[in-house]
Amino acid sequence: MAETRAYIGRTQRVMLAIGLLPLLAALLSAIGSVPARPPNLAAQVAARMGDSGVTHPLTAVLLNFRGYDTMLEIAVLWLAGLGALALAPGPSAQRGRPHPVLAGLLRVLAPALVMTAGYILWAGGFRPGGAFQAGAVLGAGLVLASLGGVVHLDPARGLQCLLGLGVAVFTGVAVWSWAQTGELLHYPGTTDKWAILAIESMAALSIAFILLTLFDRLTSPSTSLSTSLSSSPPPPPAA
Amino acid sequence: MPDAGFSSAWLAAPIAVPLLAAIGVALLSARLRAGVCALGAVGTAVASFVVLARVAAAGPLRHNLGGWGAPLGIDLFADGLSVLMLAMTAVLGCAISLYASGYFEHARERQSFWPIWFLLWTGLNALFLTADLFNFYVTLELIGISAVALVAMEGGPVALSAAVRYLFMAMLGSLAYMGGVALVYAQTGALDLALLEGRLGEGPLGQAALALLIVGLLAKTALFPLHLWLPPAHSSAPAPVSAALSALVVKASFYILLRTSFGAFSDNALAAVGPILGILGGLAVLWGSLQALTQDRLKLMIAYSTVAQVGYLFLLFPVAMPGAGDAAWQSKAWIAGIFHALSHAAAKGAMFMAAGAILHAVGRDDKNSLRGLGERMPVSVSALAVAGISIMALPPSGGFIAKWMLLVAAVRTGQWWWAPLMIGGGLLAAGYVFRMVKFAFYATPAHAPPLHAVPRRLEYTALVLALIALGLGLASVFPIAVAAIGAPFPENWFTEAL
Amino acid sequence: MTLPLAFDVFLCAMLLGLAARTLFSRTLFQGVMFFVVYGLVMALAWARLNAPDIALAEAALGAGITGALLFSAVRALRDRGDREEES
Amino acid sequence: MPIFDSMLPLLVLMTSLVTAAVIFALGEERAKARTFFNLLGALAKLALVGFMLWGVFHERVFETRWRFMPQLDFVLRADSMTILFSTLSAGLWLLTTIYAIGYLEGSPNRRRFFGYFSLCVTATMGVSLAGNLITFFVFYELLTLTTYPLVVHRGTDKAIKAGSMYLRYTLGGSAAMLAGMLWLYVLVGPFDFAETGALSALDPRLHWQLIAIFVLLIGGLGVKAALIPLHRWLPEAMVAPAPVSALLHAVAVVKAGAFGIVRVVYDVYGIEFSRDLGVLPGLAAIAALTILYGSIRALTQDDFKRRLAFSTVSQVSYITLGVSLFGPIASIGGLVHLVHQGIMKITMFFAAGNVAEALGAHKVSELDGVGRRMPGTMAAFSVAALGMIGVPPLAGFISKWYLGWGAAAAGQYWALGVLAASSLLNAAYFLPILYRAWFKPQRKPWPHEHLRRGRFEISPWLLLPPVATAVLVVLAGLLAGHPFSPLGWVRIIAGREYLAP
Repeated sequence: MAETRAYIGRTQRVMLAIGLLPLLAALLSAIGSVPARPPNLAAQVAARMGDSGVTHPLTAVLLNFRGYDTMLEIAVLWLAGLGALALAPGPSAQRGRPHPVLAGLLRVLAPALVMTAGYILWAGGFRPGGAFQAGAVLGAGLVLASLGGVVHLDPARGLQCLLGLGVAVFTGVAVWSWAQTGELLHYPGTTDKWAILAIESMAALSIAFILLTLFDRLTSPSTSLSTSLSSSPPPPPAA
Repeated sequence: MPDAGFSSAWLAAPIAVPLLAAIGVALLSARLRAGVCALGAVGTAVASFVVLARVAAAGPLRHNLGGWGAPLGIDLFADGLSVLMLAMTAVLGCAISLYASGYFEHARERQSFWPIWFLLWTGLNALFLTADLFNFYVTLELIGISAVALVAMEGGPVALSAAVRYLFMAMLGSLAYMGGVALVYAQTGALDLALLEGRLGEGPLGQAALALLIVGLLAKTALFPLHLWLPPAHSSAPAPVSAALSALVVKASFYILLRTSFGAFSDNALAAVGPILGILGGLAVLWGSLQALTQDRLKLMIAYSTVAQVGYLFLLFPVAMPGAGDAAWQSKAWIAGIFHALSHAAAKGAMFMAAGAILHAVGRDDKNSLRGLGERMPVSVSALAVAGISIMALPPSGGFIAKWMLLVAAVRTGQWWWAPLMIGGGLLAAGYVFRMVKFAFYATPAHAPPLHAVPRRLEYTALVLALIALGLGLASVFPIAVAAIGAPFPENWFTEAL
Repeated sequence: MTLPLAFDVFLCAMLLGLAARTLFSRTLFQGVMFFVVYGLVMALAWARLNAPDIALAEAALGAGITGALLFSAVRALRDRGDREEES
Repeated sequence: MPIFDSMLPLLVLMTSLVTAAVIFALGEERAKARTFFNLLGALAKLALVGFMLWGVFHERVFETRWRFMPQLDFVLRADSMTILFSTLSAGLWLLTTIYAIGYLEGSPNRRRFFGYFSLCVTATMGVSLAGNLITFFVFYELLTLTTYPLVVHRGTDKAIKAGSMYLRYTLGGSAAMLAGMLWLYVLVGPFDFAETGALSALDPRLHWQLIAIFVLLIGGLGVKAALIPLHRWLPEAMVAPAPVSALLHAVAVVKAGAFGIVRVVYDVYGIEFSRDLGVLPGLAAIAALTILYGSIRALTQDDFKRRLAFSTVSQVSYITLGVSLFGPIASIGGLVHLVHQGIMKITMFFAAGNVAEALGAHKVSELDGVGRRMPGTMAAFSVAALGMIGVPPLAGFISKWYLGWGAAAAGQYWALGVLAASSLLNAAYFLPILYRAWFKPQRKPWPHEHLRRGRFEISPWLLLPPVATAVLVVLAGLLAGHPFSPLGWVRIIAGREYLAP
């Protein structure tokens, strides 16, 4: 890219590489000294599983023990969607009629993907799965559907609400738990399972639509991203 | 911690309020936007200052999120350093919000700016209120992604290519940091800083972890020679975003480094890293200043000035590290660095805001378009000049106090060679600031095109911030006393001084 | 050599080989193809590492959506090339 | 300490700081209100300083103090030295304000001008009230920054160039001063200005460091005091409007430098300790060279204001010379010249400004017959010029008399030669102006004459200040024996600065 060269020259890149080489060497040498049985928190997690409302340790860590991290991570994902919408606020591209094979495939695949996503979400409580995976699968399905012209992305308020749903519910639960117990994200009594389920399902929905938004905005020919990045280097500002 | 009238859960308020504001402004109808924004900004600031007042009165606070407690859960933690950063963010945040409400009044960006901006604010507050290595990573992501989105928001090719470069650098930095955190966890099984005390950087594994952590953070702080992404990103963003980036965002990763290095680093590691950081900081001062001296565009000059000023921040490491000499003075160097961060935030915010107002009015920001602006936009030019005083570290500005304390500490601990660098850096700063400001003092050219009307709050917000940077020099005792709360140095070193 | 170990070694070799092919492929289209295959093999590797959830996410995101994005980018570049030739 | 006594120094600063704020807040076109607040501020300040004078005479202590960084206090304190400088500044501020109001009538950017003008006076008062080195430095730098907009006020290429040069010199000087201050602080810790000095207790093995610090500090202060070779900015800064030149030369910038040298020698090092360190002869030599150099350069200047500027270079160094010739009598001569040079030089700049304003005459060669055209202005100028030359019983005579006497008393007879030579040169470059003004007829029309309005040769706003200062020149000489005259006051100071009277 021509603009890139304007800021980072070849010598600078070489210097950067030379500077980073020792780091790489240190890293490689250090990998050998990772302890065979590293000290970790698995035992503690296992000990407190009973209090977490779920039986799968990963979900317990993500949604309960370190639920705060996850809340912020979902905010990060939301942010990605918001950023994509900010870049290209216009309507999405009109895709042509889908290929008949694709259309046929969609008819079979779409319901299956929705089912799979739902199962993965529910399974998260007791075995590997959860909101991120479910959202990813559902998102993939939505992308397929949009390629097939079945789903049409409309960057209006409805979409805004879908994108923010996960964060909103998570934050709402956090504030609610604060009001109930005086501690943020401390789910009162036996509500933990249901709180987690509410958060996970809404987060999955949001994640799916965030993925769709990202895909749609970044591929739509109307976006400023694709036009500007592929245009010739800009004229110098104000000669 | 039962305490009449104050629960430690209030620590979450400065995080929750802007997050709720972001959600509200994105989900509610456009008619309510102005109200939600105002409420969000003021509410966040109030929450931040409540925490500040509490910590100032009762010492460091800790809150176990979800009631689990470290190491299993995540703790929110606030000491003097945290609340100072929180207060800095609150002041700048309110100023930026006010400024942006004028700057984007009729612009397309007014829809997308607000939720992203409040998420950025959430990320900053969350970062300053945590003490968990992995949670730092999450907040860094929140900050980094929102910063990139804000840079890209303007949509022009210059802004976009700057944003993409920024994104790559932020990603690489995150990746390096994340790798470091993974290695730390593999070695120690802990992520909370209090549990890691003095254990970072031991053995080859620890050293590699530390190297990754530091490189990641330096890339995000834009310390020379990892600064290349900063000038294009900071100069091509819309003015309120530039202000947020230079004043706050670069401080976030610096804060992590500051917090981890004094406390979690082992003494040997700090002694090894300190001089390197100092040398890089010194080079940044020289390189950034010289580059700023050759820029012909106001915003680029200010951006390069940030490269230089970030360098000053890192000079505290060699002076404050253990074994550097006179122990009582190490704590002063540490505080000087923090104070520099505060006054630079106010001054740089003011400069970018003033530059934004000028750009708004004139349509350009090359030095010749500044001619005669002293008469036509006196408030903005004054803001630029007054903020410049703090950047040049002339008295009585906050920048001067910071530099003086660092200078004295450096000489007292036997590292006098930082003195010529810092004094020379001040002269260079005077050079680049006046090189621009002097154009404003030319008489207005006869053929000067008329100015676009600028909302008054743009100019006055900049001026108020500049005056805060100046006034910090006369009222430095309170912030310094706050910084001493829970500082990683013996308490009597502070009390004797204050 | 037991069968699972052999399979793991094969996976590792595949991953390295596919990464290299992705980097050094002659056309962008080919590179993206290899990238998608790489994502699928990576998903297998996650599954072998006892992380079926990550495997799922890798397949959906790494191979699926990212692949689709890259393909669309290749198309956009080709369209642009056509336009420039015309003009 | 009563609350009023601890607030008074701050109040003295506030009178002009608040005035500046009010002026900036008023619109450009609110000339009447601006004039009112300007004069109100100046009169209030004069009254407060008068009260302070009376109090210090009766040994009352006025001190404002707060901690502004670890182990360092921000100190404003009125001691006898302060009174000397702040009375001069407050008095001349009033007159210069009156003059500037008349001088700038109808010209653009007056809000900016008067705003910075007031800030500049605030900084000058701060310089005089500073109770320790760091507080002094704060105001010394503020002075640099607030005078810059005044120097470049006209906004021409020439003005901007002169402004850049001014900044290069002064900021370079401040870097040297900062380095010196830092070194001193690290060596001895925080200390306040104290009569008879604060450093003599230091271990003699560290004295070489004190000498180096002295060089750095004087190097920094010497820029503003226009010691050679650091004087070059001063003649260039003449592009500024006349009231600014008047202020720069008589009160603010140049005097702040000279006053700083006085502070460093008397109240940081202590005059006797300075002698023991052996730093005084070097300082005296530079001062003497500057006196001669400035006078010689002034001889050949045809531009009226440039001639006055080089005269300033020369005359200000009298102060430094008086300080560096060890002995109470020479000190009296040097210190009293701080005031005397101020009132004489400001008269001259007022007069030069009047001539330029009324007749457009900027060159000495254009002054033929100007005395008959502007008798009041030129009479004031003549009094000041004769005073500079040292004609009794005018103010300048008193200074030179004490300087010469002091040099003789200290056994430094070479200084007598410098004084005599300088007086001859003074006469050589001032008397021709007087001769042209009074005894030569007007040869050609004035370059750019404004129409005469009213009864006087020029607006009374412009005529009153030079006449008033000329009267002061006469009074300072005639009433030198009175305790509240500059000389009387300086004698009190000298009595306090020397360990053994």
